[in-house]
Amino acid sequence: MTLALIVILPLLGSLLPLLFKNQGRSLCATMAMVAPVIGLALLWRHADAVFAGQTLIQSRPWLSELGLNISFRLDGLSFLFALMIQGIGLLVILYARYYLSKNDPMGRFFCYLQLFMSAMLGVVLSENLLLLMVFWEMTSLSSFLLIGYWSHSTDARKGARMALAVTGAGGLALLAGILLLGQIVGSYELTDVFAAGEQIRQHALYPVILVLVLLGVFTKSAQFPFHFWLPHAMAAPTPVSAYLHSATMVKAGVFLLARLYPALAGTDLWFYIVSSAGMATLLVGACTALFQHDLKGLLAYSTISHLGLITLLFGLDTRLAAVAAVFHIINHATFKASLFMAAGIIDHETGTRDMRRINGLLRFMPHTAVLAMVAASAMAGVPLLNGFLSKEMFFTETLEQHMLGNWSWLIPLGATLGGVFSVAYSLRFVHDVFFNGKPVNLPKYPPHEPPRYMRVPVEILVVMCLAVGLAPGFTVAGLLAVAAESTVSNALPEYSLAIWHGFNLPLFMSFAAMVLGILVYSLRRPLFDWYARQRDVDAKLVFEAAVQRLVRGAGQITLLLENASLQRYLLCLLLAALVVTGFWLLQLPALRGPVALTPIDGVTLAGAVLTMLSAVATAYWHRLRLVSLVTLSVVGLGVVLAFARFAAPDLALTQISVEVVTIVLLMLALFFLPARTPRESSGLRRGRDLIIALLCGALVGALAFAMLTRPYDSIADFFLANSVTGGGGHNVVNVILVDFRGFDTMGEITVLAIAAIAIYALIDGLRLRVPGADSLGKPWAQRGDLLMLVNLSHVLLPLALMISVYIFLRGHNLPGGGFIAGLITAVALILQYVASGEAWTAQRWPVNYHWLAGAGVLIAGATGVGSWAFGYPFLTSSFGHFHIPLVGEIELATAMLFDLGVYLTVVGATLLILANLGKLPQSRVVGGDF
Amino acid sequence: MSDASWVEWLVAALLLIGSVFALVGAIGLFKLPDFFMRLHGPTKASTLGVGALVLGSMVYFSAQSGSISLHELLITFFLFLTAPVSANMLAKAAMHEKLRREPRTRGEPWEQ
Amino acid sequence: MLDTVVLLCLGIICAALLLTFARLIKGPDLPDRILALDTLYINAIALIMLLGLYLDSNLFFEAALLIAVMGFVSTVAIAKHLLRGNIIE
Amino acid sequence: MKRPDRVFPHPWLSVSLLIGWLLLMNSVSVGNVIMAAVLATLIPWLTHVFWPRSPHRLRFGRLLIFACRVLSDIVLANLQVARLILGSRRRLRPAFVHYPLQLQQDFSISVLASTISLTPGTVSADISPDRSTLLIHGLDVGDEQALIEHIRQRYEEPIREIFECSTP
Amino acid sequence: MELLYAITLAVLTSCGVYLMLRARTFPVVVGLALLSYAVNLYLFATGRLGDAAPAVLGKAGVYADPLPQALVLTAIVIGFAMTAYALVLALRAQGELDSDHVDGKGDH
Amino acid sequence: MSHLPILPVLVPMFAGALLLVLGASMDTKRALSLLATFLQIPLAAMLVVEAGQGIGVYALGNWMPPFGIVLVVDRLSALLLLVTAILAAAAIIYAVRGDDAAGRNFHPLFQFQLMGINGAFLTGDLFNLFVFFEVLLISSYALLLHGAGSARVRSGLHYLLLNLTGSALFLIAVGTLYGVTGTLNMADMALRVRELDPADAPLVGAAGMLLLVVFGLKTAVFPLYFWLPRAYAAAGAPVAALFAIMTKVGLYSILRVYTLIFGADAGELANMALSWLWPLALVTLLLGAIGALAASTLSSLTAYLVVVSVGTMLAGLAIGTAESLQATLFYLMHSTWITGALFLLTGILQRVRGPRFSARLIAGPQLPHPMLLGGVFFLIAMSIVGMPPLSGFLGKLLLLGSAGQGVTAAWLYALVLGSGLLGLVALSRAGSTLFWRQSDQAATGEPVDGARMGAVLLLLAASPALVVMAGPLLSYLAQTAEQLLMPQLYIDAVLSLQPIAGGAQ
Ligand code: NA
Ligand code: NA
Repeated sequence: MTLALIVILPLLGSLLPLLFKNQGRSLCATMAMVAPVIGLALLWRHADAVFAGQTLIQSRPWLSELGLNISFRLDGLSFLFALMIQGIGLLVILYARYYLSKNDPMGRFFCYLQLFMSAMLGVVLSENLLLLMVFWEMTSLSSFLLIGYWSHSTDARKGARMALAVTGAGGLALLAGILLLGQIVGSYELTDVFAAGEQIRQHALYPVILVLVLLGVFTKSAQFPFHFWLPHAMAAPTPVSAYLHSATMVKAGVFLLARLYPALAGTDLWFYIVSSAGMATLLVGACTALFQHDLKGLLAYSTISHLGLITLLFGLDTRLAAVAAVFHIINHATFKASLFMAAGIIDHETGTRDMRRINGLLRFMPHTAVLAMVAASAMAGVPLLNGFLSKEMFFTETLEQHMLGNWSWLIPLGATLGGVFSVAYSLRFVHDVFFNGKPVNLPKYPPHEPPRYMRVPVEILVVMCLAVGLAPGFTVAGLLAVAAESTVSNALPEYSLAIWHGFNLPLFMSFAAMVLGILVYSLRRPLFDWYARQRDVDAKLVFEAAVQRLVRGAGQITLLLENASLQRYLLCLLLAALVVTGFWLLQLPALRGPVALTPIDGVTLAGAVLTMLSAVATAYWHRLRLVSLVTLSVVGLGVVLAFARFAAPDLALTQISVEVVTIVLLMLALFFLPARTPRESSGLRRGRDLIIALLCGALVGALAFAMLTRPYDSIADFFLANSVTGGGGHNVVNVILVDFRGFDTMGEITVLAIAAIAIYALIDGLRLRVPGADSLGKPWAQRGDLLMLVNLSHVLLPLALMISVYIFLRGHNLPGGGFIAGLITAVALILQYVASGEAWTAQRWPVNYHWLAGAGVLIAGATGVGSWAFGYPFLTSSFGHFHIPLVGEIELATAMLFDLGVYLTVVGATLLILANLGKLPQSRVVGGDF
Repeated sequence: MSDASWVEWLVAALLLIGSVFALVGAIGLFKLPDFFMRLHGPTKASTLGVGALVLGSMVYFSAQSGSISLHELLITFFLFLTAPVSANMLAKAAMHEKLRREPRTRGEPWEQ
Repeated sequence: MLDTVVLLCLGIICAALLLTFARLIKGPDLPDRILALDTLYINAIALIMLLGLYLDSNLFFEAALLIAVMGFVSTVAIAKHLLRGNIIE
Repeated sequence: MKRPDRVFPHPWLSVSLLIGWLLLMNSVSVGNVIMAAVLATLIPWLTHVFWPRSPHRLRFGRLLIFACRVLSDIVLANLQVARLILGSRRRLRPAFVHYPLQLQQDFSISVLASTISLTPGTVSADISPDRSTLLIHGLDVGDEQALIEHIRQRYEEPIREIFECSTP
Repeated sequence: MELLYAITLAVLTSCGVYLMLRARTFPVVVGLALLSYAVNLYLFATGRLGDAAPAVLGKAGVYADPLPQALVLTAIVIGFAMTAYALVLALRAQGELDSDHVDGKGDH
Repeated sequence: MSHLPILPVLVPMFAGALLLVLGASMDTKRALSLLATFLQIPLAAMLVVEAGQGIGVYALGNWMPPFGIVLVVDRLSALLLLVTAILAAAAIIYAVRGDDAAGRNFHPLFQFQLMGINGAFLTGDLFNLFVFFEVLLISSYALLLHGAGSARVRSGLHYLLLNLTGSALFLIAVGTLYGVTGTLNMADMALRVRELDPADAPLVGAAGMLLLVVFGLKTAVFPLYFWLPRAYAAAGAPVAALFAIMTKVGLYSILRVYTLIFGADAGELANMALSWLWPLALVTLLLGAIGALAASTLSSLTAYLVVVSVGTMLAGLAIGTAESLQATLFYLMHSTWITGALFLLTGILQRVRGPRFSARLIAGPQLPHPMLLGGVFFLIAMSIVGMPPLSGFLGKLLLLGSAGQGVTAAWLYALVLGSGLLGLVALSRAGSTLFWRQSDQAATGEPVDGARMGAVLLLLAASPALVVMAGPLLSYLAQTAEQLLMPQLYIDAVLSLQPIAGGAQ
């Protein structure tokens, strides 16, 4: 897996600079070079094979069901790119060693750079499209870090975010496109995808896929109208720009265009979309570049323009155009990287990038000037330089294209126009910076040549421009051939890389571009004035405003939905329940089922009426809180009676006990809460609530009626049949609670214990105003002398305890049980608190209720675990009848031990809640209305 | 219980007495003019009413099971214990709230 | 006969229940309502005792006993709230 | 919890519990008696702290006689109250009566107040903070002094004899 | 009887829901209590209304379905725990926000 | 017999109760709580292994289904136990560094919370599920309010009251289901629903949908999620992190009930929830992303990311194929751990930035260890928005891949990818504000605590681990999805259980 190694090396290598960041800048930079150097060596090992036209595929299955395999591909195209990425990467590292200031954390820089390098290598070397996607997104992320490297600068942060947002969005579209592609092909391996090219283009989803993939490509390659992020990415340190915007990041887009060319190209749709985007980008970029006063801005737009050119070439969709495109990729990488570096040197030495201030630098840094001029000439397409060659091929190909019918001449015209501006801005770069009089007010004056080794990378690149331009056959031809061949995935037609093709139309176009370009440049003053008068559209501002608007809109939507109103949320919940339940209920053939109704008796009717009226009264009087509390108690009593009426004594017992504890709680709460509810909701709101309430009522009523009139076949018979033999108790409800479904009860007492400790936690630190008067403003009675109550409460306690024991013991066979017994004990103790006060009671009854509640749960749990000893599951009960002399037969069941746990938990939890709540105002008096 | 024994008559009488007393208590509660007067109805009549009912129930279940069932007495005992205290608490509350009294009431309650 | 008597008694208690409830609704003051509530509890005891007789089941004794206990406690709690605001001091 | 000074801190309570338990169980088996004895020991032991002062000597016989008297009064009183309630409400003569207490112990005062509430047309509305006066509301009071005298003779004296004979 | 029961449930639920849609904590808790009465009665009724005897095994012929009763018992206890917590949280809100509005809005 | 299935419930229960009983020092409590929590990991791992060999059934009290309550360990339950255990371990590591002392009873509440969650995952009984829901809810109310403060009280009140209403609906639903089918055991109920009289089916359908509303509230699906963002944002870091599993309890319940009881074999009621869930899931996804974009604190941003993850998972669930369920489960693991990590990291940032800046997305002071904090944030954010090579990317890939090429896929692609973009914008804005836009002043808050950071890293490490282990993991998940789509396996395993012979009964 040498290919994987090439990709992984920089990833590992990204740690080296971090490790050596304090060991000197040179060492740090050297360490950063380790990975690319090894990578280049590894790449070189495969060079022979690649140049022999072989495609090297190394694959290891990973998530094969997903189609995601670790497979890498090395062919001409990926070889070319891998070479550029690592080669130019090395130069950038060398350059950055001198570029970065002492204050810039160099280790971090090289770390990010290598992360990015790894991602780029991954993109170009992936055989699996999903794997490619992985690296694709990694380039977005790592470039985000690189662009935002000078994070203290607002421009850098915003530029980074913009780049990430745009390329990220494109990446998502690309992901969608690739997924669809993979689904159509049935594989994500490029080999399979190439083989299925025809199938893809015939598929109904081809337009969708093409658009999605192109969205990814265009955003990454800064094609119009997604080009706006690129100039703002110039906030990055110049080495980053030199790397990302010449050879790598933006080239990832055109790389993908080239990579998927065999699969996607060859249709009209491809031509129209790709070539028009390319043409538009070419022109917009070239025009705008001329008007940039920022040196890097000019280069940025020029980059856009050249990317447009490459895209246009791919769009022209001839195999020679593809060759030209690949060739221009190489050329652009070399001259643009060197130009960025030169710009960086100038920026470094003068302290500014404003071309209106930088003038006549030829005098100060002749060496750099020469290098920059050569590179700029290459950019302009001056003969004898590499740019000229590919541009000639470009012009040739535009002339070959007749897709537009009678309007086909527009393509070469546009190309020439692009050439014109390209010449003009190149000229501006040269003239405006190195000639054009004297510098104006430079921050650093006088500028010097940069350190020796900072210039080396530029020199190397410029030499390459020259070498390719002068002797393409010796230098680049082989590489170009294999790269282009693997791009079109086919044998290439004859083409010539000669400098001289004779006097032909392309040459004329070049000539025209040259002449007109000079003319345009000479007319720059009125043009600049004209441009300055144009409404200044700063893409960053527009983008930021758009994002701001998006965020604001998002905020509005969010606030609209989540207005922090419980009523709204409850309404949603209730409406949801009404809708979904109503939907099904309405499908019932008849609400009333087949079971005959039982007759109504007068007593039940009276009880029901009483209960309903009290409920209505509770709602009606809810603003008078104490009154509604009284009517609520009547409802509770009605429920108790209903339980009794329908043969559920245990429930009646439980309900009545819980009832009183709840009332005590409500009274305690009412002390601190306002006694009356203000009238707040409008009539409309009340009407709406009433309708919702009635609907909910109707729903529950309908459900109940439908269910009650239908037969059912219950598991209950089992409990009735097994209660005595299996559970040892005659009270089936209790046996269910402590045995058949003891696990529920276990959970239930835990809930109670949790509620108690939660309430304890909630009361801790609670500060409440203690009202000194009731709702009518009447002060409370003086220290209550509740003589009768105090005496009675003391008498009742032993009685109540005895009743508790009674209820507890008989629970298994008769109504009762630990829970009810616990509540009775608790209520008896609460009565002590009510009668004699918290302090008095706590002093005499210093029980740790935490402990009691915990012990209850522990006992119940331990009873359950006890059955393990006998090899039975948790909570398996056991009981036996024992004969004791004199006493007679008694029954002992482990379930009773469990019930004891229940009892203790109930007592502990209930008192933990009430006693602490009662303690509240004494310890935390803050202020009263006395 | 097809043929009415004396036990049955006793039970029936006790039940009727009890129910009627309970009703009287309720009537008192309903019709008497002020709170303090209404207080009398439930404290006594209803308490006794339930007492008689309980007694009836006790006799019935004792006769039915053949052994004396006395535990119902606890309810009566309990009501007799608590009714005065409830009345006391309510009266105190009423005095605290300075509830309207029937004008012809003689004597004054005191401030709470 | 006893069944008839029990039914009759149930009817009487229901009447008592409704009268008491009428007082609860009428008020006019809170102590009146609380008193009515307390009476309702007592009537409920009667009702449950009668129900036990009617169903010939002595399983309702505890329910009646507990209503007595709990009715008392809640009456006392509400009354104390009226008096002192804070029921556990 | 403090330990009680004696095994049976409140013997009468223990006896009551013993009887109460047997009542609850509806039977007097050996097992029940044992259980009752256990409870009669355990519960007072647990709850003695809530009974800071209790009548140490109690005349049980007199208590029994008194209880019977009160019971019969309750029955009679109820007939009377029923008549009052069902009769015309115009004829009622409601009154608040201030009853000067002679009893001194809280417990016996409570017992008296309770007794008054359970008997003819009277409800104990309140006890003055200094324990000197009992506020009674009567449903139909003809002569206040007669009522006070009646209560004194029929209830307060016996209660004093039952609970407070040991105290001056 | 079934219809009466269903209507009673409907009324309890309506009142409960109406109160829960109020803006102050106390009525909401009261509404919750009403709703849980309704729910408990509903759950209870799944064992059907009839003249069956309590599920205490003895002499009776037909016993009520004990399972819903056991479930209701659990539901009552849990409901109690929740109501208690809700109340104390309402107090906490009153203390922390100085308002008993369910959204913690000030009174003024 | 093996008692392993019940241990995930019993261990925290006993630990919680012991913590109440012991009047021990905070250190002892912490040690006990840590021990009990960490014990969950091997327990869950063993259950995962066991579940791989077959569905385990544990009959409580030796009462056979459908009469007694059973715990059922299938692949899904075991998986969720493991997810919970690891999340809880990180949360408790974080908590013992001081957050637990912000209020009373943190550790017992934490343990009971685990008990509730684990119980909900394990139980095979519908009413018992209700009980465990209540256990986990009451603990969560308390944990949410741990340390109190007005924001917590405000949102806690809403959370509580909504869920109380939800519990009422739950009971009505369970009641109706029992009232018609006569059983509570889910396997048995599934059988009885299949044989339902068509005249009764709509009634059961109504009850089933009511359950969906209840589960939807817990899962936080539109329009029932409104409570979540404020509540999660207000909660303390370890609590919020633990809450990352809470929505999954709802999701689990939906998965369980609507594959088992109302699955493909349920006659008229077959797959009845899916058509409702699909649009709601997409809306949830979108609104979650919109909320994330609008968030003004990192905590609420994270909370909205939870909503996004809910929408994503529900969408996968609603598609309902084996592949989409597999994707959902993978996404579940990923999103639980990674949002947990982000909640914890938010907590650290709040401490480091000090109370003045807290987690608000405004320019703050210089942070100590910028590389560490920023790097961890960057990785978490990457993973959450689905950037490769972390688990989020794989989750998204799986999900999108399972959608096919139809209209379904179009909606899913558009919303999943669109919300991913919104998330990307939101997180890049948040990250650049927190880590790049700093004033010159040094942080006034606390230094970075190593153990807290360790907790974050533990969860963060899960993300690459999920990718590295994706091969075997996905095959486990594929089998899990298959098991879910073949409820007969579950039913047979439960209803064929035999009692332990010679029982003491
Ligand atoms: Na210039
Ligand atoms: Na208090």
